[in-house]
Amino acid sequence: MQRIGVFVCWCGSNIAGTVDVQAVSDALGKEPGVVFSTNYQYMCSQAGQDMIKQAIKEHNLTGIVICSCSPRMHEATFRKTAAAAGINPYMVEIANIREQCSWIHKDMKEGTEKAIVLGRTAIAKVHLNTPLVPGESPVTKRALVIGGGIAGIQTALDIADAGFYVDIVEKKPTIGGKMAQLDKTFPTLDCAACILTPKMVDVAQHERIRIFSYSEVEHVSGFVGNFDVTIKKKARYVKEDVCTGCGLCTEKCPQKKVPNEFNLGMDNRRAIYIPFAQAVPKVATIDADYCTMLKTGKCGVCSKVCTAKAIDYTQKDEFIEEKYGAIVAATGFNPISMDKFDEFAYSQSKDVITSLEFERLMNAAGPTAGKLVRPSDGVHPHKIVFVQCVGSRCAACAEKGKEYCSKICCMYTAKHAMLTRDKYPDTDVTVFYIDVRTPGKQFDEFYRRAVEEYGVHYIKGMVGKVSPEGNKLIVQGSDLIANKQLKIEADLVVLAAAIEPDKSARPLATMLTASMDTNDFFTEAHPKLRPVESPTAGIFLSGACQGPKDIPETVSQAGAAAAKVIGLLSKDKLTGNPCVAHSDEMMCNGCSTCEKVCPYGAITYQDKEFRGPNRTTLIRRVAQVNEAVCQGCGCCTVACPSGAMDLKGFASKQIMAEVDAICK
Amino acid sequence: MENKKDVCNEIIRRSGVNPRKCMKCGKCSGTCPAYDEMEYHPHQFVYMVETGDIEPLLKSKSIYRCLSCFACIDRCPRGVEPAKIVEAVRLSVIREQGNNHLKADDLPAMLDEDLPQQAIVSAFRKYSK
Amino acid sequence: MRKCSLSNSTALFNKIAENATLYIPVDLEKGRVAYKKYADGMKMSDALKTDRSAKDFFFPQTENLMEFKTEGKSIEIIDNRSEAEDFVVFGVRACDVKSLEVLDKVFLAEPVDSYYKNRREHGVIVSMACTRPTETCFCGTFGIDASAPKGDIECYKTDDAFYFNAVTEKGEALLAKLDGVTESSDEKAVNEQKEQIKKVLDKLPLKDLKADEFGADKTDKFFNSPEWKNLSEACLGCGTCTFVCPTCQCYDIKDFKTNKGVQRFRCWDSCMYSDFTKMSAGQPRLTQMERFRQRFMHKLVYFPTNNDGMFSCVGCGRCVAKCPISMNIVKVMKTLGGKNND
Amino acid sequence: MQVNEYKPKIVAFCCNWCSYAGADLAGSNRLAYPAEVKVIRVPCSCRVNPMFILRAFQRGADGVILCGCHPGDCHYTSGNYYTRRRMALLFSMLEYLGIEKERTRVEWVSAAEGAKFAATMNDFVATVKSLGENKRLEDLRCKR
Amino acid sequence: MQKITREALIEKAAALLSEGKVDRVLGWKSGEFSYDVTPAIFNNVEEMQKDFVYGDFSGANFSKYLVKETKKDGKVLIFLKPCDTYSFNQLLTEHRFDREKVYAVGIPCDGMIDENKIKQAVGDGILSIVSESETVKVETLYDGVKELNRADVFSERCLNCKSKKHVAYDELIGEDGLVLDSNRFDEVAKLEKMTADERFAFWQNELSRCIRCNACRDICPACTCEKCVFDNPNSGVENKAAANSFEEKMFHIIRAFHVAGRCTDCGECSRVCPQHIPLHLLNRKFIKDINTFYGDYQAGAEVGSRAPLVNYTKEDIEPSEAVNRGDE
Repeated sequence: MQRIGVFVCWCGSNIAGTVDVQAVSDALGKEPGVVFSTNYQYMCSQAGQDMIKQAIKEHNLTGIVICSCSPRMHEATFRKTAAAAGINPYMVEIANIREQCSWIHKDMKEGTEKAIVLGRTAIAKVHLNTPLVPGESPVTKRALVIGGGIAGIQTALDIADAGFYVDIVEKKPTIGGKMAQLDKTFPTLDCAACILTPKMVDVAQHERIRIFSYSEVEHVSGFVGNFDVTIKKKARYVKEDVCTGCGLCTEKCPQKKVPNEFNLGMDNRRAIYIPFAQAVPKVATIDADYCTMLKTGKCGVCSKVCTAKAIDYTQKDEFIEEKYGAIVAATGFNPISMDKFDEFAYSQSKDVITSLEFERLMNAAGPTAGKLVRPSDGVHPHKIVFVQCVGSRCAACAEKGKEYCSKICCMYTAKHAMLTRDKYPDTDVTVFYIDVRTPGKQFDEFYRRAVEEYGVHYIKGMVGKVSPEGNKLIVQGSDLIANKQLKIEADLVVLAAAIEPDKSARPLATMLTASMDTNDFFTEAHPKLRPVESPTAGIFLSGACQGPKDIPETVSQAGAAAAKVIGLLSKDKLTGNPCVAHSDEMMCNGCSTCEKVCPYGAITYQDKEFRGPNRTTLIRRVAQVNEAVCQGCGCCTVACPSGAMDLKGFASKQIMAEVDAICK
Repeated sequence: MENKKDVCNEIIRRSGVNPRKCMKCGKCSGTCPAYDEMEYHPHQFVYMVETGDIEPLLKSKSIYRCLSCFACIDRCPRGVEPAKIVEAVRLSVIREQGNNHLKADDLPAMLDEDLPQQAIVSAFRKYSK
Repeated sequence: MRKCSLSNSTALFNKIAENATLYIPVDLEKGRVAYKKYADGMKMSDALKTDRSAKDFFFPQTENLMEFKTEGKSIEIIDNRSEAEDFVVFGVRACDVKSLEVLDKVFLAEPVDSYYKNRREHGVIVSMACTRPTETCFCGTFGIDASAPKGDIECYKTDDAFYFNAVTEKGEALLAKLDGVTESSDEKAVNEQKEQIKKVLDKLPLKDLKADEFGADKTDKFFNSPEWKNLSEACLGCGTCTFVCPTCQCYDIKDFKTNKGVQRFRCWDSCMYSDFTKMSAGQPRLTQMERFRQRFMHKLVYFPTNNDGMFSCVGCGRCVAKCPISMNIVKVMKTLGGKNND
Repeated sequence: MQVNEYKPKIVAFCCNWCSYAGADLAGSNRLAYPAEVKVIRVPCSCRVNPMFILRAFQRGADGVILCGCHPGDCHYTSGNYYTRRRMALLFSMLEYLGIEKERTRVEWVSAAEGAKFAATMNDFVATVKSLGENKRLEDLRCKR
Repeated sequence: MQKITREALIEKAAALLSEGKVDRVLGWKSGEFSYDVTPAIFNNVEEMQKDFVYGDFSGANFSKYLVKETKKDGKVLIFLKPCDTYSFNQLLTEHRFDREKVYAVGIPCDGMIDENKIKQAVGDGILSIVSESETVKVETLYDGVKELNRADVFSERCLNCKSKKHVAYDELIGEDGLVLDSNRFDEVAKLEKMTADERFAFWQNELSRCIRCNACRDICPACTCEKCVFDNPNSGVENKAAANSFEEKMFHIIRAFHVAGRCTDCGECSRVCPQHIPLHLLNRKFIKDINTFYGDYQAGAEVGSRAPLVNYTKEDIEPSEAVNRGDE
C-alpha cells in the first residue's frame, strides 16, 4: 500500500477562484492510502516545492499527487522535486485542476466537485505507480552516411568538422552523385563542378572521414547509439590504395563499347574506367560485366600497362563490420523512366531527351564537349521544345508517373532555356508548362529573365504528342491562353522527367526499420518539427531521399541532419524515456502482431527457454522491446491480444483505475 | 438556372468523371486529333461541366466531332477522362431529343459490311446507353 | 396416488404457482429446453432433459455472498443473505433428482453451506419418469431407476394425465394443497408406464456400461493408468462438461469492486481450467492431463471414497452430448473400466 | 432549481501531444464545457484499448470519447491510424449489439484547436444527455 | 465432388508412415454413436484401422492442435479440409507452430452434418446415422428409420461455405475446389437492418444463455494465447462467470475483437457452443465490416499477410462514418 501525499495548488486565484481548495484537500485526505493532504498558494514556487519535500520526509510518502495546472506545464518540475526528496520521480501524478477544471467552470460547487474527482483519479493511478528508471545506453561516436551525393558529402563534412568520425558508403565508384553530372546550377548559373569538386576533395582529405565507394550497406542491426552495420565493398578488381588514377589503363583497354552511365549512355567508355576526371576516390574500376579478362580469362591489358601494379583480377567482395551511433540516409533520387510515355516518342527518337541528358550535352566534360547538337545526327538544333511535368503531378497511373510535383524541373528548365539562348541566340526555345513554380530566393526573377531577357517562349499548355517526321519532331500541344492546338516542328525535344527516390532506398529502409511513404520517400519523424529525423531513433534524413529538393535545400537539410547527428553523438550515454512498452514473456505467444504496428521497429522476437510443467523445458518465441528505441506510444499494447504487452507509466491497470475513479 | 445544375450533375453521375480532378494542363487538347474541328475543346468540356456553364456545349457541334478515340483518357495525367464527359454530354442531348435506346435488334440492317468492328462498338457507346 | 388430467394442467400449474414460484421446463426456439418461471397458460415441454440441470436452482452459477461498503478509509461488512422464497421445480428427471443427493453430500455436510441449505429447504422437487430416454442416457449404470425418480413428489405423465405420489413431507404438504385440481387414482396406468420404460431402458445403447470397476478406494488402480494421456490428448480444457453437469460443485470466491465498495460472490469453477484452485504456489495440476484425470477420478473414485461409495456421476448424458470434442465419461469408463465394459 | 438535472458521466481519452494540449488550450482560453467531462491522459490515442471503453461503460459512464491528433499528425507517426481502424470496428460492433452509437465518438483535436475541443465536448455532452442514462452496457453492481 | 473415404485416408497415412515421412497421424476417432467423433493421435496403421473414422461428423478443425503437436518430437500427419487450411495459414502467419513438423494432406469436403439438426428433426434415441449421397438415414429408438435430406442437416458453416479451395497443403487428395461466393453475410445484414432495440433484444437473448464454459475460445484456432486475458487475474477483465448481462457482452465483444482480422470464419465457435449461441455472427460482423471498410480480406488466405487491424491507409473511414454505414 502506498503512502500518498496530496498537494492542492491554489495557483493564486487561478484555481482557488472557482475551486474550494480546502474542500478538495480535505476530501482527498480521506481517500484510502492518503496519509497527508494540504493546499498552498503556489505549489510550483520554491516554498511550495520545499513543502512537498518536507512532507515526503516527514510522512514517509511513497506517492505524490499534485492537484495543479496541466502536467504539460509542471510535471517535470514536480518530478524533480520528488527526486530531490529521494523518491522516484515517476511516483508523481498530476491532477489537472486548472486548465481542465477551474478555468472552464464558473460555478464553485461544480468546480470543486470535479477537482475532487480529478484528484481521486490521480490517487487511483498513483496507487499503481511503480518506480521507473530510464534505461541508459552508450553511444558509439561514429556516424554512417549512406549516399555520397551532395547531401551525403555535406552531412559528412559537417559531422566530421564537429569532431566525430564519419563513414560514407557510396554504391558508385565515386562520390559526387547527381550534382557531378550537372552543368550549371540555378539561379546563379555557377558551374556545378566548380562548387562540388572542392567539397569532394575536402571529404577525401578529411582525417575523420572514410569513403567506402563502390560499396553497399548489407545489414543493419542494433538501435540508436549502437548500430551494427555490415558494409559490402564490391570487388573493383583494382587495389584502391595502390592505383594512382593515372588513367592509362582506361585508354588501353580494348573493350571500348561500354555505355557510359555517367553520360547517360550517350557515349561509350572502356571496361576499366574512372567515371570522370575529378572522381573521388580517383581510382579505376573494372566493370565485370564487360571485362574480357574476367569473363574469358584472356586479355589482361590493363594489368600489363599498370605501372603501379594495382590490377587484381582475383579481388572478391569484402565485408566490413562497423559500429555506428547514428545513420544518415542520403540515397538521393533518379529521373523516372520515360519508357512508358509513348506519346513523347522518347524511345522512338534519339532527339527526344531528358533534362539530365540535356545537362550532359551542355556540359563541357560531356559527350559532345559542351557543344549542343542533336544526338541523332550531330547537327545543331534551331528549334528546341521543352516539356514540363513529364510524369510529375500524374495521378492517373501509378506505374507511369508520380502524383507529386518534382519541384526542381521548373527552375532547371528555365536554366536550360536561358543557357541555350545565351550560347546559341539562333536557336528558338519554347517551353510548354502547366504552372511555373518558382518559390525560392531569386527564383522567379530568374524565370522572368529567361522570358524577358532571353526571349524564351513559355506556352501554358501541355504537349499531347511528339511524332518524328523525317529529321524533325512534330510537337503537338495545346496553347490554353490562345485556345489553339499547336503543331511545332522541333529539332530537339527535352522532357522534364519526374524524379523518384533511388531504388536502393526501399530495401535500405527495411534494414533500418525506417518508415517510407507510398512513393518510397523516407518519412520524417514530424513533417514540420522534426523534418530531418526518421521516426526510428538514430536514423536521420538528408537530401532528396526525403522528398524532391534542389541543391540549396539539400545542403541546408544536410547541415540540419548533421546538427542532429552531432547532438546525438556528443552524448556519452542516452537516457531513454522510461515510459516504454514491455512484454510479459510468460504470457507472450510470439504472434508478431505487436511488431507489425510498432512504428520504430523496437520489437524483436527471440526463442527463449522456459520451464514447463513437471520439470520440462519449453522453447517459446517471445517479443522483446528495445527500451532505447521504443518511444512509448502504446500501440502494441492494444494490438497484443493476450495482454502480454503493457506500457510502463500508462499501464492498462492504471488507466482502468482512472476510469473507475472517474465513473465512481 | 436550376435545370442547368441538374444536367451537369447528371453528366457527372453518368460519366463517372470528377471534373474537379482536372489540373488544367491541357494535355487532352494537346492530344486531340479532332481539335481543329471543334469549337470547344476537351479541356473546355471538362471546365464547362465543372463550372456548370453547360448550355453552349449542349448546343455545340463539337461534341459530335469527338471520335471517341480515347487519346485524352489515355494521356490525362490526372485520370479525368474527358472523353467520358463528352459521351455523357452527347447522351444528355440525345435523351433530351427522345432518341434514346438504339435497339441491338435494329442494328444488323444498319450495318455496313465494311464498317470496322471498333466503329460499331464506338457507335454503341455513343448512342445506346 | 393423485391424478390430474392433462386437459386440466393449466389449472394445476396455476394452483401450484399460487403459493410458490413454479418452474417448469419450456420449449424454446431451435430445440432448446429450459426451466422458466411459470406464467399463466405456459406450456410444459415434453422434452427429456433441460439444457441446464436443476442444479441451478440450488447452486446458481453466480451468487452474492456478502458486501463490503467503503467510505473514505472506513469499511462496513454487510451480510446480504435473506430467507429464500418457496419454489417448486416441476418435471425433474431421475438423474437430476439424484444429483441433488450428491450435492447435499457436499453442501449439507459440515460445515453446512447456508446459502445452499436455504434454497434446498424452500424448494420442492416434482420428479418425472422418463418415458423416452435417449441414446446418451446411462443413469442405470449408477443404479438410478429412470422409471421411478424420487423427488419430493413423484410424477408420471401418461398420454392423458399426470399421476402424483408424495414422497417427502414437503411433497405431501404441496400435494395436499392440490386436492382441488387432482383426484384420487389407482396405480395401474403408472405401473404400465414403468413396465414400458423398463423395456426401453433395455434397448439403450449404453445399457451395458458398468461402473463396478470404479468406486471407493480405487485410486491406486487408476491414477497412474497410461490411458489418461491418450484420453486427455484432445481435451480443450473448456468447462462445458463441468457447467452442464448436474453434480459438479466446485466454485471460486471472488471480489468485485463496485463504485461504493466490494461485492463478494461465488461462481462456478471448473477443474478443467488452467486457473482452477490457484494457490500461492500456482495451480496444483499443471497439465491438462492431470486436470482431465482429476475430473473423472473425482466422479468415479474420490467422491465414492468419501461418500460411502456414492458416485458423483448420475448418467444424465449432458456432457456426452455437449463436449466440443466428444470426449466424455462414457469413453473414459470404457477405456479404463477394462473387461466389464468391452 | 435544477436539482434533478441529469448529469451524464463522460470519459474523454486524450492523447498527450495534441488533444490533451487542445484541452489545455480550451482552458487557457476559458472556453467552457460541461464539468461532466473528465479527461484521461494517454500517450497516444492508440493506447486506448477497447477494454477501457467497455470498462468505462461498465462503471457507469454514459459516453466515451476518444481524442487524438489529426490523421497524419500523430506524434508517433501512425498511432491514430490504428486507432481509427480499431474504433471504426469496435463502434460498429457496439452498434450491431444495439448499443446507441451516439455514446461513443472519436474526434481529432490538434493542440491548436482549443475551441474545437470545447465545442466537441459541448456537443457530445448534449448528445449523450439527450440519450439519457446508459442502460445497455451498464453493470448494476457498480452502482450499489 | 469426389467423396473421400476412410479407407483412402488410411491408405495415404499408411504410405506416409511406412515411408517414414510422418511419425503419427492426427485424425478422427470413432465414438459411442455415429456422431461423437473425437480428435485423436494415431501412432500406427493398426490403431487407425481400429478406430479411425472419416465422415459427416469429422468437422473438427485440427489446425489448433498443431500448436501442441509440433512441440513434440517427430512429424505429424494432418488432414485438412479446405476451411481448415485457412486456420492453418493464419497460425503459421502468427508463428504458432513449426511447419517443418507437419505433413499436411488436403482433402476435399462437401459439407459436414450438424448432429443437432438431426436431433431436432428426429427427436430422442438416435441409434445410428448412415449417410447416402443425397440423404441421411437415421435409425431411432422410437420411430424406426427416418430419412432426411442431407442438405437440410448440413451445419450452418457448411451451408455458407466460403471456399472449397485449399490454401495450404503438402499434398492434395482429389481435386481442389474454388473459392465460393457464399451468402455468409446475409444473416449479419439482416441484423443490421433491424432497429437498435431489436438488435439489442436479439443479442440480449442470445448472450444471456452464455455459461462461460469458454468452449468457443478454447476451440478457436485464433485464440492461442498462452494465457487469455479472461483467465489472467492481472488483466483487469478476468472473470470465471458472467455475473450479469454486461459481463456476457464484455466477454464476447472482446473475444471477437481480439480475433478480428485474424478469424478465418471456420465456424468452430458456433459449432461447439453448448448453448447454441450464434457466435459466428459476431465474428462475421467484423469480417463484413473489414471487407466493406478496408477492402476484401480473408484471414489465412496467404501466409504472412498483414491483417487489417495491424494495417492502415491514410484514407481510412472515420469511426463516425463506420457506425452510420451500418444502418444502410
